[in-house]
Amino acid sequence: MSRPELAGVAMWILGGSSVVAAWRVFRTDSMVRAAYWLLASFVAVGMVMVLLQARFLGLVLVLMMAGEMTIMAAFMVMFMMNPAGLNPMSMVHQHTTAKVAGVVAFAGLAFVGVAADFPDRPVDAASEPTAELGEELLGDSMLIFETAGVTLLATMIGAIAIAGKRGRFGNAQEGSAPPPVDPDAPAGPDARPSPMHGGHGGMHH
Amino acid sequence: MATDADRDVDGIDEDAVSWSDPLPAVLLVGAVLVAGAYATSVLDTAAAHLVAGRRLRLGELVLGPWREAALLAHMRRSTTERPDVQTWALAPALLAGMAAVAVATVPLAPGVAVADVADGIVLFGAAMALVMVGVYLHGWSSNSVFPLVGGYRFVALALSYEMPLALVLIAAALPAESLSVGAIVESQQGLWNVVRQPLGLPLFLVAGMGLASWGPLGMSDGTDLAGGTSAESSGGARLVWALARRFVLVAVAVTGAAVFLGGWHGPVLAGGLWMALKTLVLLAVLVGVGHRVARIRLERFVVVAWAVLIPLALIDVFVSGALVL
Amino acid sequence: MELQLLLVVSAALFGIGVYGALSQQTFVMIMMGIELMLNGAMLAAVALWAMSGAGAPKGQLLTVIVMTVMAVEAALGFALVIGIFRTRQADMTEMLEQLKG
Amino acid sequence: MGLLTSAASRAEVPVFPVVGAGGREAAEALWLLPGVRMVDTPRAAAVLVVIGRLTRALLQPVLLVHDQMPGPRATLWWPVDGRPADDGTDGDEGLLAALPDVVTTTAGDAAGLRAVFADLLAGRRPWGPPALADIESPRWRGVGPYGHGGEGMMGGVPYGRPFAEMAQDPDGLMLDQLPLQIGPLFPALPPGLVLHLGLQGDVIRGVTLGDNPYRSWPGDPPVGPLDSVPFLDARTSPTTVAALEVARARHHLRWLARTLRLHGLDARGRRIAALAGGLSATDRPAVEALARRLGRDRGLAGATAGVGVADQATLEPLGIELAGGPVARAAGVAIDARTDDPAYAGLDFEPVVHHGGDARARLRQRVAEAAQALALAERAGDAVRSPGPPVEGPRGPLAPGRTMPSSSLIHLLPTLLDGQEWGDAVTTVASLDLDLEEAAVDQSATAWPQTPTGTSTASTRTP
Repeated sequence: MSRPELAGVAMWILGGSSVVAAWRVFRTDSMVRAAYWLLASFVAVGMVMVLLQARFLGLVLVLMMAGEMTIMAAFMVMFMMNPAGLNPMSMVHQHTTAKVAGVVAFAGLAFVGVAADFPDRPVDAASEPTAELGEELLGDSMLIFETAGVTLLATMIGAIAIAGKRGRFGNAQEGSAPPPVDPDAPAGPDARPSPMHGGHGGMHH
Repeated sequence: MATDADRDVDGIDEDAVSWSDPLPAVLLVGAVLVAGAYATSVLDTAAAHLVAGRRLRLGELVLGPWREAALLAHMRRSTTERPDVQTWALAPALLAGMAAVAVATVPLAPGVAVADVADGIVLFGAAMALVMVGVYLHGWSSNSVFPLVGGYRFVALALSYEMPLALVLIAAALPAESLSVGAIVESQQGLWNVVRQPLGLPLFLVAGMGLASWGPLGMSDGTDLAGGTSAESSGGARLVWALARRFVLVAVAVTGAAVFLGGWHGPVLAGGLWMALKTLVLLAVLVGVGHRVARIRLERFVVVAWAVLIPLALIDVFVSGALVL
Repeated sequence: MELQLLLVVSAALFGIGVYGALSQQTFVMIMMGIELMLNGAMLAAVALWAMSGAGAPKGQLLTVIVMTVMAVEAALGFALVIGIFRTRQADMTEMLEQLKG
Repeated sequence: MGLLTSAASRAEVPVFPVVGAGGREAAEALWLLPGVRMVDTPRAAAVLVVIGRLTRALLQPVLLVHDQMPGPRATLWWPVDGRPADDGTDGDEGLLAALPDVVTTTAGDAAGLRAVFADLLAGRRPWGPPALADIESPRWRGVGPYGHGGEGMMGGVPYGRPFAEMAQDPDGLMLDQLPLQIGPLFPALPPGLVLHLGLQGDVIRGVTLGDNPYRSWPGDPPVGPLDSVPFLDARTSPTTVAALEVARARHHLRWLARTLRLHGLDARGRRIAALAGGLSATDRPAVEALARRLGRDRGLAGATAGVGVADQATLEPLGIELAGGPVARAAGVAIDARTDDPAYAGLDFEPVVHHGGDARARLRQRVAEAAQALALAERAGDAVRSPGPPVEGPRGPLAPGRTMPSSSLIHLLPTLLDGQEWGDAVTTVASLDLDLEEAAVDQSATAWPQTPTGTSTASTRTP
């Protein structure tokens, strides 16, 4: 089998697995499995990108998502300590609406993808996409690159401010008198929902 | 940014990946990993006996690793209450596979690289990020407390050194004007990166030690956690996990030798021998540190990583960039 | 032909993402749905860049921007989950029926 | 015998030790045996070595450890002192009854251990089924509406794990914590220590002490020789000062060796354990050099500095400040029973004191005391100490009618461990140098404020 043919077959397989993995994300009762199915979907897409000559972007996607999904998995275990999983129950709402919306989105986009007549102008096999991307980022599109950088910096600062214990007005748990989840209960710092409030937790892990 | 001329100088292009006959490539990478893992075990035994002040017979030194492997292979595998069996088996495979990917991108001798891809350094970074996933899954999947805690500790540590790791590798790519490991080795003709960027190698080794969960950064499988992620592994599963962790250590040493110690450059000896020698030196350093330095506190390491290692890595990048200009 | 295949795959990823984001109750699961949508978008962008855009550098730039959006979404998402959890012990959308105060 | 088996039978024997009453000394010897490797988990062990005598409360944990070994597995019993097993503890008989193939050898017999291992691998020695086949872990299979052991929203034991409870974490979040019992045979804690705690990630919350297994039944006499024997004997009979001080230095060095192993420095620990084994007053220069080296060791300092701070304010409620001992002296309290001991009058004795009261201060305190003890031994010559005044033991003062040092130190744990990361907690416990057997000596029913009931199942099994 020649190299382009092999790449074509690999693309079929990877594309298919990315969709299967994506579907498994919402079909497992474990949060860790969900996170890593999502990672599998991203890795498959990243490898398709590598096959499509966008090597740098594909690899960076894998690198980034491996970190992010691990944080996600650790996050959910942090909120729910049981390593095995918890009592299963249906964790979906507006199921029909969601299904319909998903199918409509798929059908619409797939129709556009199949029906539209895109010009056949493949990327030049001899080109250096990584180098071109670098030239672009630090050349014509430097402003966009810088904007992205500043956005990320602002996000980091903002995220720490939101998540931190000390907000602008002091300790996040003092004085702000969060309204109770139960509307009938009195408001105030002492009226926080019971730790055993049934809602917390745990359906996924 | 490699120009066409640069790539010709490499003498290695991506078609070195043999699509029609992958067997030699697989054998080469496998041989490097197994030989490296064996060398690691021998060095480890030697260092342990040296530090403990005990006599050591040569036969024990040479055959010890094989005997231990045979014993583990002989022992039964046990299981836990409802483990995630597939994931438990997948984790060591993931580590070994990613170590193989990392070794494949490195030229082991002039013109001998399984896949010296153009973005080799980024590929190494991606592979090492998946190592983190592997260790976490190994801890999580046995459905037991101490392995899970071992997995957590590894993630907390890994998120702290992934950044300096990426930065020093970028700094090493600057003088080569290429992300390919082969080009980085070429760029060290005459002057190794360990001299040009003295901050690079130590930071790289710290991160590498963490990735293999070795020595002072042996958080995931520590004695204080009754073995951490491997606390519930026995028999063959234990052997495979121990091997996979050593493979990662070898991948780190091979990459470190290529990126910072000039790879196959060196007088008199053949390129492949130089590469082997430099890899062994790095393995010896990693193993030696493991027997001399106490396991670090998690909290302290995270502070040091963000307050010291990342700024140092940034300085490394800035200085290297300035030198290239 | 390959381009069409990839666009259908990316549409499927997007559709599953829409389904997940709308049907899930846990914040983190909703984030996963959103990430899947972005995943589909990214695949479509790269496929069009590689097969129809003749490898124009601006095409890759679009993907970089999508990745930035993903990073921002993840960071802010986690921060908001922690923030809400800190004050209300909630990690599901339906616990937040009264979003005021 | 195949090539694989033959190679395997020549490997270092992976051993999991269980320290019964009076077994501490022999456990140190096991660590130093050539061709033997102590492993961190029973899952990696082929031979279980039970050292000393078992109390009733230790029997079931030992059998659990036995069942956790994957096999082929063998169990060795090293009785200590040849004392009969019928003086109030019947754990030994229980062990022999539950595991009929237990091999009894003399403590420290490397050849016997290797022979059992070789026979085991060659198939000449059959290995038995689990000893606790009739005891099941929490029933969960098939229970509840989904057959996974849970019930309702937050009930049951899903997949065999107790439901996590919520509690405040150090960052002010309410997060789940997993209730756990650690011990009595957890290898990174002193033998016999049982802790009930909640685990939030790797952070420890809400620690209570479990029953002391060395005291398995109210009214049982304390069992086995304690590892502070020379000091206990000195309360009632004349001893040479030199012997006492060498014993002190040996005790501290052995503690140091174990602590280094916990910090991932097994080889350095072995070297110090070997030095401690043959210690005499002439080793003073070696110990002083060791103290200097450890003082300069940045890695060890980083691993212990600021961990488990027990300052004077923490110690005072327990009466430790007034009593002395290395833990108090590491917190800056210059009290030592030797100051008022006439036997030390001409020896120019000044108590060593460190400040801060953290694990690092305690480490330096003990190493400095070991060096000082050898210097005292050199100076004391043949001087004999006559009984009467309290003896300064390696953990604190010993006098008839006085609480044993470990008994009071152990009550520091709930305070010190709460909120600590797992590794720091292990460092803290190790730095206190607890001996549960010593604590069992004067443990009365009232001495243990928390007595959870769950741990005494082993006792109820005995006739």
